[in-house]
Amino acid sequence: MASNQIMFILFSVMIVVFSVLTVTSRRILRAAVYLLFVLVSTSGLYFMLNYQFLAAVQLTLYAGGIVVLIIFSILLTSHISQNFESSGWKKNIFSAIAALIGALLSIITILDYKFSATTEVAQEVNMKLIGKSLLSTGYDGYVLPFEIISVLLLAAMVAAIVVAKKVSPKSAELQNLKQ
Amino acid sequence: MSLGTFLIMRHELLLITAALLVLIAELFWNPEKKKGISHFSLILFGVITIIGFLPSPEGSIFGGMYVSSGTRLLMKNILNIGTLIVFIQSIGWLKKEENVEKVSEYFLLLISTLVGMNFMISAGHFLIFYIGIELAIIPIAALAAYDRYKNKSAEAGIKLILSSALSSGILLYGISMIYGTTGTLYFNEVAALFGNTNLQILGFIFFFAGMAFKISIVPFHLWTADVYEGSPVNITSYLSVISKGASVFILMIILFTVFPVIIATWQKTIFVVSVLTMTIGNLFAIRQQNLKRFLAFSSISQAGYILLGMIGGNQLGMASIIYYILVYVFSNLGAFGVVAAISNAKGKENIDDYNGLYHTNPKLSLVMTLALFSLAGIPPVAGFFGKFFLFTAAAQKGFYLLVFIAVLNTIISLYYYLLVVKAMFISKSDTPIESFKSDISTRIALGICIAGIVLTGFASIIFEVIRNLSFGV
Amino acid sequence: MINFSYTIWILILPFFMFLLLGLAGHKLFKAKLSGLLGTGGLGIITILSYITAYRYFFVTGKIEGAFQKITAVNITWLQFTDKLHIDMGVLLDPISVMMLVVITTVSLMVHIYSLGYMKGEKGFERFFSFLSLFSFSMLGLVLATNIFQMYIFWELVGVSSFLLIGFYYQKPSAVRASKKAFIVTRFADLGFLIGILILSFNTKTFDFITLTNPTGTAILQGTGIGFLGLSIMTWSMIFVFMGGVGKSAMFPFHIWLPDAMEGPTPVSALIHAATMVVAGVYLVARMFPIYAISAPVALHVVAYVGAFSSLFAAIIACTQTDIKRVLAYSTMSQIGMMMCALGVASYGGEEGLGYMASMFHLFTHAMFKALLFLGAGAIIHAVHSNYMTDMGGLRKYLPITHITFLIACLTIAGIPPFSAFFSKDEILTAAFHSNKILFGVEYAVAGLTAFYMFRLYFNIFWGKDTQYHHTPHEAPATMTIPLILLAIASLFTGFIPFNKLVTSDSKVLESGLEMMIAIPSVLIGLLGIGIAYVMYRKETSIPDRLATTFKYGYKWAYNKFYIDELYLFVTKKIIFRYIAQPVAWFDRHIVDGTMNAIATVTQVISFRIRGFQSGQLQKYAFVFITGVIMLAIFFIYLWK
Amino acid sequence: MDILSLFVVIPVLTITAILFLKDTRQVRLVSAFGMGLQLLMAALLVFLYLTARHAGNSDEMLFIRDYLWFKSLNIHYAVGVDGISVAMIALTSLVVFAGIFASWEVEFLRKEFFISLILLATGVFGFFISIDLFTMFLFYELAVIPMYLLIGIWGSGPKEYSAMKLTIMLMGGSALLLVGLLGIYFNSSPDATKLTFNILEISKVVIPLPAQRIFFPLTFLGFGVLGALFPFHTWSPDGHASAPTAVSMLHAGVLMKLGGYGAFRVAIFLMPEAAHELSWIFIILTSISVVYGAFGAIAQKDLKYINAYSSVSHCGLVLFAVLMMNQTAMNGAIIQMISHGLMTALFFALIGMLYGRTHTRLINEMGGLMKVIPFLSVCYVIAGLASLGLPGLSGFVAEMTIFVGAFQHHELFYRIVTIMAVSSIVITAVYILRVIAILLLGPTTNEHFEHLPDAKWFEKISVITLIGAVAAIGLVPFWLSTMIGTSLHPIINKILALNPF
Amino acid sequence: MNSGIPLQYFLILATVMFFTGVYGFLTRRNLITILMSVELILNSVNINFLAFNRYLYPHKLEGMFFSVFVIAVAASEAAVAIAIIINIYRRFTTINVEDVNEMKF
Repeated sequence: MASNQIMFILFSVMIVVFSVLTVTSRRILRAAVYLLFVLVSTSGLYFMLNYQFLAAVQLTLYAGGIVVLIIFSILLTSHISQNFESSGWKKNIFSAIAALIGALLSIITILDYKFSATTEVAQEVNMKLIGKSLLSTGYDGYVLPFEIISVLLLAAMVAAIVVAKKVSPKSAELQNLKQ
Repeated sequence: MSLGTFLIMRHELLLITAALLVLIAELFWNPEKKKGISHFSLILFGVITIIGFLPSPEGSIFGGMYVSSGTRLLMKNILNIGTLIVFIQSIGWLKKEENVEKVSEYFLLLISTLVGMNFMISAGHFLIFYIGIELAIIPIAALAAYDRYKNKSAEAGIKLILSSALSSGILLYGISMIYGTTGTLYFNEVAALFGNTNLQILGFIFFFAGMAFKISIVPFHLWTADVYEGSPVNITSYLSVISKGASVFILMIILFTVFPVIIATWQKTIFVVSVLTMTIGNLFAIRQQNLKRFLAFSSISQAGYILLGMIGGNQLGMASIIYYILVYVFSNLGAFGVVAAISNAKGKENIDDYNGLYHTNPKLSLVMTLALFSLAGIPPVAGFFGKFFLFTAAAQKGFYLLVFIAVLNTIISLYYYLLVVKAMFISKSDTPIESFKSDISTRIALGICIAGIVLTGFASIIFEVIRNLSFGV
Repeated sequence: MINFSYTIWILILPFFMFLLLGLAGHKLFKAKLSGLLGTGGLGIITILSYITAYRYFFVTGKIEGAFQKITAVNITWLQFTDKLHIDMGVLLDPISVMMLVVITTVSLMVHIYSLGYMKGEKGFERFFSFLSLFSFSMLGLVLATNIFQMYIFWELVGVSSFLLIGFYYQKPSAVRASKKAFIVTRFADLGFLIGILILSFNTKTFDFITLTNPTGTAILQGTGIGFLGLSIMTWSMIFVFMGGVGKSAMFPFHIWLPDAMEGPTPVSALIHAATMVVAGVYLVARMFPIYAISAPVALHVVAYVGAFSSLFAAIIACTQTDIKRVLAYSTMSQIGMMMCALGVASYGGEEGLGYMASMFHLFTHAMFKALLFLGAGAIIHAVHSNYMTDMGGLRKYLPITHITFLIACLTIAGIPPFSAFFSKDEILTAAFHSNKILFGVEYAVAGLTAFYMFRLYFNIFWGKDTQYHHTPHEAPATMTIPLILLAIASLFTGFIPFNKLVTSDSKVLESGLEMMIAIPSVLIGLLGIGIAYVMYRKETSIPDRLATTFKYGYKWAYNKFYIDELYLFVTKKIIFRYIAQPVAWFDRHIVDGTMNAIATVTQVISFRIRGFQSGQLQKYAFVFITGVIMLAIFFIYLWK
Repeated sequence: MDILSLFVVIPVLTITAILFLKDTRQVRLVSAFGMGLQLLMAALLVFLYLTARHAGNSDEMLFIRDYLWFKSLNIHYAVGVDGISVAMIALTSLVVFAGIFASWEVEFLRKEFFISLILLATGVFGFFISIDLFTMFLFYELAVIPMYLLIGIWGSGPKEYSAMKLTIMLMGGSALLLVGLLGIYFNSSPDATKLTFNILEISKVVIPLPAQRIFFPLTFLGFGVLGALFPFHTWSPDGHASAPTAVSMLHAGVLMKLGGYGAFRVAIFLMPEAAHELSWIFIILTSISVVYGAFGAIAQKDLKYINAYSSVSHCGLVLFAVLMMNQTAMNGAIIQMISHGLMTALFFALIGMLYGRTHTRLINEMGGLMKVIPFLSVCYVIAGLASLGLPGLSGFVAEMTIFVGAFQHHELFYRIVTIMAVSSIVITAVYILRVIAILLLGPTTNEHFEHLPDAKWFEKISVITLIGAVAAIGLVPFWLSTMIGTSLHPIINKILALNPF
Repeated sequence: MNSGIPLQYFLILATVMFFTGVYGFLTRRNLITILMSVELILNSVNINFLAFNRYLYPHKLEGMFFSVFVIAVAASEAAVAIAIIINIYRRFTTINVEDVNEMKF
């Protein structure tokens, strides 16, 4: 068994196990940590696939950014050791059935399909190419989405502020009046 | 790439500029001046709307990622008009004390969603499309939760953002299948390489479900009612008209240009979901008391009718959809405008509260009636023409059964629209909504809506223009 | 050739009178003036009719030994197809001209009589306007050039009869009677209409001249095609006859006639004795060539219905105490005889005797029956009661009425030389030569007639001496003059040579008195009178004893053989309760219920599925996911 | 501006004028003026039409005006009339005119009432002048909707329920209709190059039979619902019973005629083959309507219900006759539409006036009104007599034409069914006389009724207009019959060309 | 370099992860864990994109870039979602999804 196969098995087992744990763990903070493991393992896969840049992005943005955000919010909204009662078994079973059927359906359909690789030469993925592509305006250039995403980020920022901004005393007064 | 080519992106650029100007104004204006920020935004947007109608070059830039054509410009203009009306309607609401300190955010976020929609419509690549669609929905989730002191508003926000995240996931999964089987994400290339294999259909259906969510097509519609009810009225009207309209446009474009190969599949799909959508939407609408919720279900069933224009994949279908959306913009905004006016003035949103409204506020009642008749497709208002063309488009391809079901559904819908009319005109009330004078902006907005409702139908030129810009599979 | 186009005024004038008096009568004129106007108008018409009759019969009508059918006026009124169109016109032939005379004469008498009889009644001008309407309709009926015109006026006659019966519209019994008359005859008219439809479908024409041309093609249409064993033509003629049965109050549609006596007495005299009720006879006579040539079976039906009705009515008449009802049954009986006479006749020559007899009897009957009714009116006017039990010994108080009434009774009893002797004799002769059973029936009827008429006569004018609250007094001149005139007519009309004027083929029919028939008929008449004399000349107990002896028979006859009850049962119970109400119920609950159920089901479904909209984000998502998966499975693996 | 469009423009102008009136009293004057003008226009139209025909103009339609509206779908605003439409227009203007006067005393929201009423009339006029299926459909729906408000606001009894039911059921009909119309449209050109909604043009092509088999029933049923075809008639009793006087008049008098007219002009005319093939089904339904409606009327207690069922019966006769598909029967159908329109309007007007006085519509609670209010009572009797087909009034002409025509059908089945239908005349007599007897005749039962006032001047105008028309048709049917008859030729020829009987 | 690991393995892995995320979305009661499930879903999609890109179409970088943007979008989505969740917590004093159902039917 080649080393990459072993790595793949390792990563995939980690991903699957921790994914399942993420969605089943009763302790929310643990779930967040499991998620972190999943994301890290995924970035491992990316390394395997030779997408170092993306793996880095994954680690910093996802693992470093989002998970931290999540953990902060958990801390804001829950007690650390708080246990959540598990959901009703009905819900679990039906959801599991739905997810299983969906997964089976997808897998069967995927396996059914004959993938055919292109014959064109693979491109070496290096930072230069990525940078060029990101700033290119032509075919296969990604400057436009890059720009749009900036708008999105701005908007998201403003949005988050609008929602989460502390209620001003005046508004709070109004709120009291309403309730 | 010359600077001139940016003119092709005129709509988006103008909007981004506007958004930034609003931001700058918010940051640098003094508090006194800030009171004028809503008027400033309004004027800004009005100018943009007008500029939007100026002739514009067409073509595709960024290597085909961004496509501009007459049809797409038209769609953007329609969205602009709708947004303008929403803006005008919201002026009065924004003056309320609890909203004063976040006026500019309101405009900024709405404009940025509009940017997202415009990119979405002009997308020639799934990436642009995806980012556009996210940009179009994420800020709205925040706006849905705009009323920070209201539970319902927060609930609407969370329901919207989580549902939309799930649907994005599904959508992405579909796109990944499409990518995997064709090796490209450019629309025109996908169209050429797409086939009729199981995996591709799977990908298509996942993609379709994601889009169906945005248009609130059954069974992906369940978020709609709650979000519509919980959001501030103006956001609801924006969601129900502009968001939905934009999603319809892009779904139609994608179906027509990217997936013509599997037309048989999506026709069947649309057949099934449109029957479901119309019927379920109507069945739920019958029982609603809250007008926003009521209009939510009504708009679900409207989405079902709209699908009739898509199913044929014909030029007439596209024309009728664009036309219908235009009509729908006026009609639904008219209805929401009245709801907003009354909700903001008296805080009443239930149908029962409208009992005897005609006797105290005849003008509002008339606007509401016309708008509802237009939604129901009653002549001589524009909705009649819109529906007629939709049905014609479906019938052209032989979907008579579907047309029949749709028309039967319009009867159910007529029933509940008439319930509102009944409340306003016929029912008696001991405590009717007192007579009040709505502010000037509301009146202007409603005036525009009424003019649109009445004129869009009779002025055949509008339909002809749209028709000439439309295309089929 | 004399131009007869002026005859159109015979129709226009009464119609104009009707409009004038009906629309503006109560405003423009005083009551009396309205009466005079109506009467005057009718007087003019009468004169016109007489002139016409004279000119037709004695100046110009006869060509080559036969009276021609002359279409004096004919205007297309409504075009259905090229061949089928309703015309409005005037057709002159022996029977129509004869009817013209009958109607105008009797009508004029009634008009004059009514001036006195109806004096001071509320709605005096209304009465005269209705009378004008009736005259118009009746004249139009007899002058009709085509069967559809006849049908139109047939209906109009019906409605004027309805209006006149219900003249006292505040009297519930009158309202009931008018309603009954209208509906019963309407039902019969349905048959008439169906008959017309079938007839016109086969012959493609409505025109009488074309239809009844014995050598034409129309008359032979549909004789072969069978339906339930009878030819189509027979069916159509039976249906047409049904109309006649209704209008002429033959069994089983006779029930309206006695009730119709609720109307003012002059109306009874005019409509329900002399003119309208003989329309059925006239109808059969009008269509006679078809009956005789193409549909003999239908003619048999006519004969038997007529004979049965005459006997049936005569028996009932013997038991009634309301004098107008007695007269009504008498009318029915006499008309039955006419029908029977028509039924035993055939087309042309000697065999056509029955036709002539029937027309003859129609003519004489009109005179004496009008006389009887008007006389009865005078009596009722005097004693304010319809019941012979309230009367008696009136000969002292009402001398003129008494004499004229006696003349009428003698006439109807068939005593020579009164007119009915001749006509009835012809009928019996015709029956005798054709069918012995029918003869026997008619013979018995003749006897019964004499009996019940004199029962009536004796009960009124002789019998017990009743004490009256107000001393009865003779009617005014406006009422007695018509009586006298009609009495004279009854006396002498028998001598009109009908066999030369009105025959089945319009040619002269040689016939004379057959003593073999005449003598027995007079004898049985005298017998009837004799029995009546014994029983009713003085107040005796014989009638009561007879009534108790034949208890059941009497009771049945007194109750008109319960035909009314049968009708009531059919209409109230079956039609109203078992058809109309169930239909209404069905409509409300089943048909409408279905519509409502659709709405309710929609509502219920709407309520039931509300659980989907649970407010639970995760349930929404579940539906979402399930939806995607289902769609995918469905469109990939099931319905690709 | 062509003369036909004026029939739409005048009501619209009237509505506009009413909108700007301050004084609600003037509203009815303006309405009366507008609709009086409309009546004059109708008279003028009849005159012009007859003149043109007399001058030898033998076009299928006269006064055609055609404006392209939606170019891409080839939708036109196209108007034109033949004798049939002219007759229907005349009928409508009469009934509307009478309706305005019958509602003279509406107090509540008077302005809105007259606006809705005239709007309704606009739809009807538009429908009759249209020769383009699209505009026809547009006007059709336009006519239906004001009914909801009219019944809902100014009605009586369970008005909300009735109004909703009526609207929903009629819109249900129009749903069927819409599908039918689209089907016709997409089959209106053999090679699908020049699709059209124009009736005249469509009539020149033969729609493929398989398509006809689908779309004929849809179209016919669609119109049939409005024509109160069994079993889709149940909106009619409730709707009529709850509607205010003028609305009942207009609705029964005119709006229901849209059904018959449409069934004839669209369903039969454009798809004669399928009509011929499938007519037996609808013949059965319509003859059920005829007899069943009449029986239904017998058992009713409410005057309006009686009249509503009677309308079911009479309108059933219209559709029945149309389906017989021969000249005479169709002629009869049109005359019946007009006749029924007039007399039922008369009935409803009178019922409204009686109700306004006695405050009840239950016949059991009334009695002996003839003595108290002779004018109205006599008019009621006349209406009744017209309804039961008395010669000299319009009903007779219509029914006889239908019966004679229907009986000319060459198949025995149709003739037998005709006889069934004929039998309705007796049932009609039964319920009409029953009402007259109970309501008007006999002694006055209720002492409150002793001092009821007789008709006021505006009521008289309303009633006399209608009676005059009923009598005019009844007395001189010839011109009407001929006017319709000549207009039927193209239709009959088309049928005959395909199914030589 | 990935010899011995068929593309299908990656795809199956992604699918399993995807539906695990879906399962989590359907069952977790805490709004934040639901958000975490969403992240799982998005992550699985990224695996798909990259695997496809690497195995089948390595001459372009579309899949990879798509993933980059998905991550960015996911981040902003998460930001807004968390903001709203916090707001929910303020309003409802809970972030249990089953309690957030004031509006229904």
